[in-house]
Amino acid sequence: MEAYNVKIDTFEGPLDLLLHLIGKMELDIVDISVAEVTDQYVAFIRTMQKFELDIASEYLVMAATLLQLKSKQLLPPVPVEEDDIPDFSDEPTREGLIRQLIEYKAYKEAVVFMREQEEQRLELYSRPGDDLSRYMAEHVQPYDGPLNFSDLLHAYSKMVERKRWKERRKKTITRETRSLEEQMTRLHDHVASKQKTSFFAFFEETPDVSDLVVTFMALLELIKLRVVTTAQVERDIEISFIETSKERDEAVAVL
Amino acid sequence: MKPLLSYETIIESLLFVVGDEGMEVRALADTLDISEAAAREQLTKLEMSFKDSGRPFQLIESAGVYKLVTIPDVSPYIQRYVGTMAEQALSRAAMETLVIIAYKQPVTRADIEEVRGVKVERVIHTLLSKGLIESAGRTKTLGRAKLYRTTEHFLDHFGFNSLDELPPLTFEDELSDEGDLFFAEPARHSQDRLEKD
Amino acid sequence: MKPLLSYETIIESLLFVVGDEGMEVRALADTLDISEAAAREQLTKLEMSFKDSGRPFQLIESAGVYKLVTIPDVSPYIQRYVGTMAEQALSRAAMETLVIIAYKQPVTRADIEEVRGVKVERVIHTLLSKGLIESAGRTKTLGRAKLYRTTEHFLDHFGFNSLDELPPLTFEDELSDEGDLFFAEPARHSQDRLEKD
Repeated sequence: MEAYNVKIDTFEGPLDLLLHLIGKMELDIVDISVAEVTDQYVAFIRTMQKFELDIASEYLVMAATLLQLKSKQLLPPVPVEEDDIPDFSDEPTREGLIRQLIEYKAYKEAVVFMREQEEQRLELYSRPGDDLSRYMAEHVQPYDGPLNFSDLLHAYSKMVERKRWKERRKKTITRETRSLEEQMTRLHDHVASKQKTSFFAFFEETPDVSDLVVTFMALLELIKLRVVTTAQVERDIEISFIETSKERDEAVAVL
Repeated sequence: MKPLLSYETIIESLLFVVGDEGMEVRALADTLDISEAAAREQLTKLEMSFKDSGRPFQLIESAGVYKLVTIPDVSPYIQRYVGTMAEQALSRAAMETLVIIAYKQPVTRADIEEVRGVKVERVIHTLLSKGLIESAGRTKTLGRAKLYRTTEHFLDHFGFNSLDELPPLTFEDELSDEGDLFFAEPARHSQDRLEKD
Repeated sequence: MKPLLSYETIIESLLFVVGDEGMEVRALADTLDISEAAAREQLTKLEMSFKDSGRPFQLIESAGVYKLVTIPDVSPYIQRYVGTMAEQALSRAAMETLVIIAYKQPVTRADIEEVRGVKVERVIHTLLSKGLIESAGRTKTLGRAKLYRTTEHFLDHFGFNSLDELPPLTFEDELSDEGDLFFAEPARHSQDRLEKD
């Protein structure tokens, strides 16, 4: 049996999996051989079980259905009296399955289109509207506007999204402390343009601890490279540029 | 004395303050005390002036509501500023379910499950929570199942103006409806036998 | 990234997107990969260009956070717009607050503020005046804060027979997130109890 390296959660259900298998066998949906498809499907499920993956019951139901279809195909019809035939309209048939696959496939293709639409729309950003209640006159009368409950839920879900943005942005910003290399470049340029400056004058805003550490390390590197010399001045460090020092790129390249 | 403000300036500021809630042409017309046609004309003029002056905005219309949004060119910077936006995109399960609802509406949960072959209860709740679908009464038949349909936010999420913009579904070679020629009766018992193999 | 966009254009679009929350100079500098001094300079340039081109915006700064807001000249029009909308729409703030009250009731103002992250006093006033919420006594705990719940009129307006009919709120990634989604299940037990009493 073929080694499958696709996980079951790659699929959106048994029909999706079936379509995948049919595609791999290079079959037309309308020409599928139930026996072959069933073998492939069951083999896939067994492999997944071997990997101890949880398989949703829907996949197992489909396996049973396929096995039932396959066995029907293998066995000759059993002759029965007309009156004994119960209503089998709910029983699975090959045609029923094919019809289901064709319909599902049509929707899957629509999903591709809709995803493109979604992506394009997500590129366009609006802004949360301002709180306009300060412009509102005082009313005391029962609300009778056109809002649906879905409007409320939508507003709420936007709010949740916004909060998550905010959280994420905070995380992104704190994570992006400057690298030593970047800070060496900045400090080099800063001192080169000023000729003489001080450590704390380099910062435009109160630095946080990681800024301080990285900048101080950058300073030590530049001293080591004889780009700058320093002197202690009260609680600050005076930094002087050495005229004959290395170019910026050269200095950073030693790292 | 106050300088005179052009319609364009006023409209831009209104679109700005309403943000993603958007603005109906009607409300704009009422505010400016002009006809809806004139309001539309002003909106078009504003849109043109964004283009001409290279400003990073454009207007989009969805279900008669106008919104001011940024142009795609600046989205890399916005994403860089706010971090990845992947979360806003719908999950595959939500997307499949939503697309089926969009095409088949009004539709019951059972209808959707039949097409997708999986349970969709949870996904439906997600879509309801996001305001992308809403309930649309119940079927008249026995069981009186709940029906669902898409909302205006659905249109906006995909940048559609109306449902008419959904492209038709394409079905692979329609099956002839001749029914089941192969089997007079399903052989139920055989399944047990196979499973013992 | 397209290099053709000017800093000014990018900054304008970023200020637009962040809305009321504003933007820190530092975050802006990081996004554009320029120094904070350069970022400030660009902000000043943008501000000047608003003035020069007669556009209805201005920048305000507070504690290193910049916000884009409309100039006072346009506020009569905003007022007029809100006037035409007053009968029809609720503000975004009102909608969010109403959802929180609907699902979490009875609830205090502090509870709502915790979820929304902003003050809601004014919005509560609006909702009270529109008959969508009502007061529901006070908490038994220290402080005896006022409690709010939705009204019969709320149910009528949105076509519900009882609070049990509110769709459950679920968000796909609620488990992975911080606890802002307190309601996988609406808290309506207290209501049930009241009704049985």
